[in-house]
Amino acid sequence: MALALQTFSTVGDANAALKATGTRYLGGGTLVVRAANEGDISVSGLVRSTDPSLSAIEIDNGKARIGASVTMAAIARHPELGAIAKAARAVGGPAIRNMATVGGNLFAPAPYGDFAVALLALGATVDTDDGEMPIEDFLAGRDGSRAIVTSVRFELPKAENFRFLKVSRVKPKGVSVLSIAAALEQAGDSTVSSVRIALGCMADRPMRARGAEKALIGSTLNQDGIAAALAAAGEGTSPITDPIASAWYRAEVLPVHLGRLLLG
Amino acid sequence: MAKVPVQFTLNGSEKAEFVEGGTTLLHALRDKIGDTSPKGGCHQGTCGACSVIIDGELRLSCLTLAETCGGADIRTTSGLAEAGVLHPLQRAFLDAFATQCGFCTPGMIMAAKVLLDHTPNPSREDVVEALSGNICRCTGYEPIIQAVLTAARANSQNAA
Amino acid sequence: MAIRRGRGVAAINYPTGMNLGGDPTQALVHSTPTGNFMVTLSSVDLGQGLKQIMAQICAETIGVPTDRVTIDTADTDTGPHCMGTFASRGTHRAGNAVIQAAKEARQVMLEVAAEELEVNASDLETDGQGNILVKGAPQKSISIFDVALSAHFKRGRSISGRGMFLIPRSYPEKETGAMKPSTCYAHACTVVEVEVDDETGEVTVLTVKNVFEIGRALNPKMVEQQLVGGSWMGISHALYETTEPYYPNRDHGGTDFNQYLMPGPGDLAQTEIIVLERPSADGPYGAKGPGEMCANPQIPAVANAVFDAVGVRIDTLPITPERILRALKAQAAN
Amino acid sequence: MELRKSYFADQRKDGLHEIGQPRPRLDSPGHVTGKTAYFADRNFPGMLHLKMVRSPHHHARIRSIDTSEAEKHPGVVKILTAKDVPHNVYTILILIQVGPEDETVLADGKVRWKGEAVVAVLAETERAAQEAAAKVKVDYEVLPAVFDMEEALKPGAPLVNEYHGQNYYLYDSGECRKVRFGDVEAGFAEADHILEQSYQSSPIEHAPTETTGCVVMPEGNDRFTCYTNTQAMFFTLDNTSIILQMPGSKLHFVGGTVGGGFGGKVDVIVEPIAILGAKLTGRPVSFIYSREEEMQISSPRAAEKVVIKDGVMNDGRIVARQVTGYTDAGAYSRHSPYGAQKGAAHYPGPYTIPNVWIDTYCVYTNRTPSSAMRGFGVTIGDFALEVQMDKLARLIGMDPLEFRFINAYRDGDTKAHRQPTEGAALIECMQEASRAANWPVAEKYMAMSSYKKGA
Repeated sequence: MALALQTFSTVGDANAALKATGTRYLGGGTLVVRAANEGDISVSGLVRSTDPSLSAIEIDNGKARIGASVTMAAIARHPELGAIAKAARAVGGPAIRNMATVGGNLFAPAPYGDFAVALLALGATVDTDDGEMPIEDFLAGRDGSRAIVTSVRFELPKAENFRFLKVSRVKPKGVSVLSIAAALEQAGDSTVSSVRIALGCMADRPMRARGAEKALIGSTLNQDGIAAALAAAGEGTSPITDPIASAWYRAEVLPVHLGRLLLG
Repeated sequence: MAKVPVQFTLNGSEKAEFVEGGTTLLHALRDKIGDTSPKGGCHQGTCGACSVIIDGELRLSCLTLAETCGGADIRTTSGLAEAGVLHPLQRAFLDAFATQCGFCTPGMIMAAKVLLDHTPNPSREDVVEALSGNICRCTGYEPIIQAVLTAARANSQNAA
Repeated sequence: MAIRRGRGVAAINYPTGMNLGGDPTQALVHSTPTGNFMVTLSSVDLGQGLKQIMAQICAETIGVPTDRVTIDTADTDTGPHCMGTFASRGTHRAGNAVIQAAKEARQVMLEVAAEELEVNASDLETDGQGNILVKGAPQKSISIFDVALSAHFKRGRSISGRGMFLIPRSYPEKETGAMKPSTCYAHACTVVEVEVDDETGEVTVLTVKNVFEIGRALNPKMVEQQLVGGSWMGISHALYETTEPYYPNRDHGGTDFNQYLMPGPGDLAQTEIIVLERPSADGPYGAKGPGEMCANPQIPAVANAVFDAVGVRIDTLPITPERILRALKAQAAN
Repeated sequence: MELRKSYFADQRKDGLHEIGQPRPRLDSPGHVTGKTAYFADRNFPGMLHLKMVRSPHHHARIRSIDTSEAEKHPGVVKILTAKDVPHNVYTILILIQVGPEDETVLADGKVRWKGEAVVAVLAETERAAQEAAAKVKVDYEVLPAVFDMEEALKPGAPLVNEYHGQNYYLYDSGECRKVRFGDVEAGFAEADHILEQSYQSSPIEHAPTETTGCVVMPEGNDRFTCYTNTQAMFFTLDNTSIILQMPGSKLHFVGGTVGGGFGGKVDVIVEPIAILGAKLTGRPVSFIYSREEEMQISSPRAAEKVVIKDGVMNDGRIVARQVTGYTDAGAYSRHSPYGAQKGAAHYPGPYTIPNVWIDTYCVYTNRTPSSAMRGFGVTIGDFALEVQMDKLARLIGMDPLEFRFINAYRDGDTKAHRQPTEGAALIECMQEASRAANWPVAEKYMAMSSYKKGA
């Protein structure tokens, strides 16, 4: 049977159609059309929505709301999203960035999903047609999720408070050995007052480095100050093994790269 | 099987076709319309050989469903030369010996075209970034990078 | 953290043509009524430019500009046998067949010209521009255009030729291995400079200086294409490529260009190519096959440079950051 | 690129009209305008798409194959199994008398590697072929598999390929191709140092941007035109003729414009089954590898293991070299026996060594059959040899480049396979590299020449 695409003007209607078995949501196509091309016959129908709110970027009073259909390229070039542009530019090559969406990135399995790593460090809220939830909860339950993601919301960090690093073998466009995002604030005495660190490829989906976060609070960003955080970076991780790198390698170099990100 | 109508502009001329649901733009262009300049190198979005320009943006036709392109302005490498006169990029690829097997070439040229449309005087870094989604197995990339830089210089001299 | 620098060298040779010979290629050449030349083959152009090179070889041999030659290849209904494009054999084997065919056609062409000019064919030469001249008396000449017209419409001659090239097959002696694997060898020496990050095992190739001896650069720009691309592939082979990253374990084989690693346009080393020409005795205009060997010397040169940089030997390909890091940790533990 | 014309100027004829000229490529205008026609750019009305049902196991007996559900699937036109292939067991090099025939076009009773072709489905669309392929039921009894060459060569290892009867290719010289030159043991006995080292590679992929494939059109007169990206037209035609038991006169192959090969398109894999499909359906057939198939199903460069034992003198002369090479052919021969033979001819590298002992083995394991790739039989050997050269130089405290000059072959030197060296140029390459890389060597090395000694 041919792959049928249904287009709806509202998210609600699209969500209703998505309940049918074998139906998947079509965002940028980088995951689902690829799967169909590769012979994944479990997908028999595609649903999409042209609701304009899905493609909107709204910045208001330091808070950002990014529609789920917004592409990585749109984020990378948005004048008020400069702080997180690096994370958007880390996804794919130019053509992929013109297609890949924020919503899709939330579902991308490791080693993909670098932008979702950034969103996790930003403590984003994920809006779906069924309601809102913290990104951590969303990521944990994403495999069973049937509700269309409509947007993500987060407080815009100051550029100097948001750090992002993607390590890849191939430059400038390669998939992740690992990625690290850190949202970090320092007190007047330069000690770390708040921090969220998210890791890509350290599990099958983005995860927080809570051990490292805890160790950083109150410390100074120098070699000695971050030592405890680097030692704790691997806590709770179970890195993936894939053609890019083994779990062993990812675990070994995580503290190295985290250290460079924190000191850089 | 139910067919879906699609209508768009390809290199300036109107096209209307009926395609099966789920047909990719790559398939529609090559097998329905007969523009075989976009190549199917992977159908995974990982090689860039199928790159086309849709409404001014570089896109992968293998991951784009034809039925989502209604009303779009689509450009491919086969439409780049005007009245038999090669586009400066095409000329630069020839002069730089930047093609070997030629299979990646149309996609490379599309990627480079979008770059020069937005960034007429690109740095080497810009060119590297612009070509980064396109795989070439023959050339080692350097001649292609040089061709794009040369085309950019030729363009800016013409504009001056 | 330390970025450590090292350099390594490797020198190699490589046989031209199918090992042990026995690999035929044939060619047919004929002229059209107006003195254009058609080369008929069944050889395959993989992108290396076989068609262009055969056109240049035919043009040189006949004595016309290359744009007067058309290559009709790889249709088994019309093209005579070619064993195939592999083993650095295309230029060498097909080129020799084209030369032989073109020489035969040229002889007919000169005979017709001789009749028109009322001289001996052996007194004629071509100027490479499409004219046939009397040696020592260049004012006495005829264009190949007119010669072809005469051959077709007046003299009833076919300006055509058959070419075949076959190196007799060698059979290795069972106990000693005495054999003749090839008739000519290309050579190379490569020096590579790298930087190795001793905390991550990541390697950056800074410079690659390649010297290749390839017999004869029939078209220098096309030789350069192949050598530059080959040098890139050698670096790729050294540091990136594998379909079985955990060999001999079969798991985690890459299935796309994201997982199958090759250097991207942002990973390019500064690459220098120097070509020497020692014409081979049996190559077409002295050519050897450069297509394969140009991707070989970079691999050991990189391995040697990595050792020079960080003092560990990686004897397993590819030389991944993981292998380097494991070796560095083992070195530190001892 | 720089041409250094000063070397060998006495042997080169310059002043030619077309040779040595950087003429523009006649095919490039087609490339840059997207007009160059590759095989897959031909699309025929009514064309069927062929998809392969492949083995999910590394080694298994096939108890049964049930295609009944798949045959009923909408859009399916024909399903092919081993019994449909006239001469199902073949080997490519049989054309040059290198047997035995050891590979099935479609698996018959057994699969020997994960990904092996079992059933071919021909349908109106790719999607219909994929859906039907999922409905083919194959009942497998999984057998023990062997992936490691050394394990495969041990007694009692699972037998990979019954057509060979043992897990290595049997040459006329026995279990390996041999080269014996001088007295290697005597050489080791006289050496100041002995160094034995082992080198290993894993398989790599040609990764051309255009995947392997063909499009077949029945001409309506019992002839079939096959548009293909094979690297060898008649090799493919003649093997197809054998496999399909069809006179070669019925086959017409058109190709010659290929989107990259690198050795990956010299196997005869897609054409015979596609032509069979066209013959049995009377319809055009397209069989094009997906990228995933190109990466994991098409033949890679073989993994190799190379063990080198050298005897070297303190003055830099290598006096004995023993090389044992193992080529991992995977489950079937394809071109691997030739590759291992080519390795035997290549060792001990471009060096003149008085005592040489070479053994090269072609070993079968339960992995994707390997085959030719750019540098076939030599690339991994060169890696091993040249790393070994570096180690030897450092062992005796000599500059690695100077060490190579001492041992470099020159015109007239007898190689291990007993041919005299002709046309050597290694020394000149190293001299130029010394200059280009600012890696100085002693003046006596810069004064050396490859020309026949005394001439």
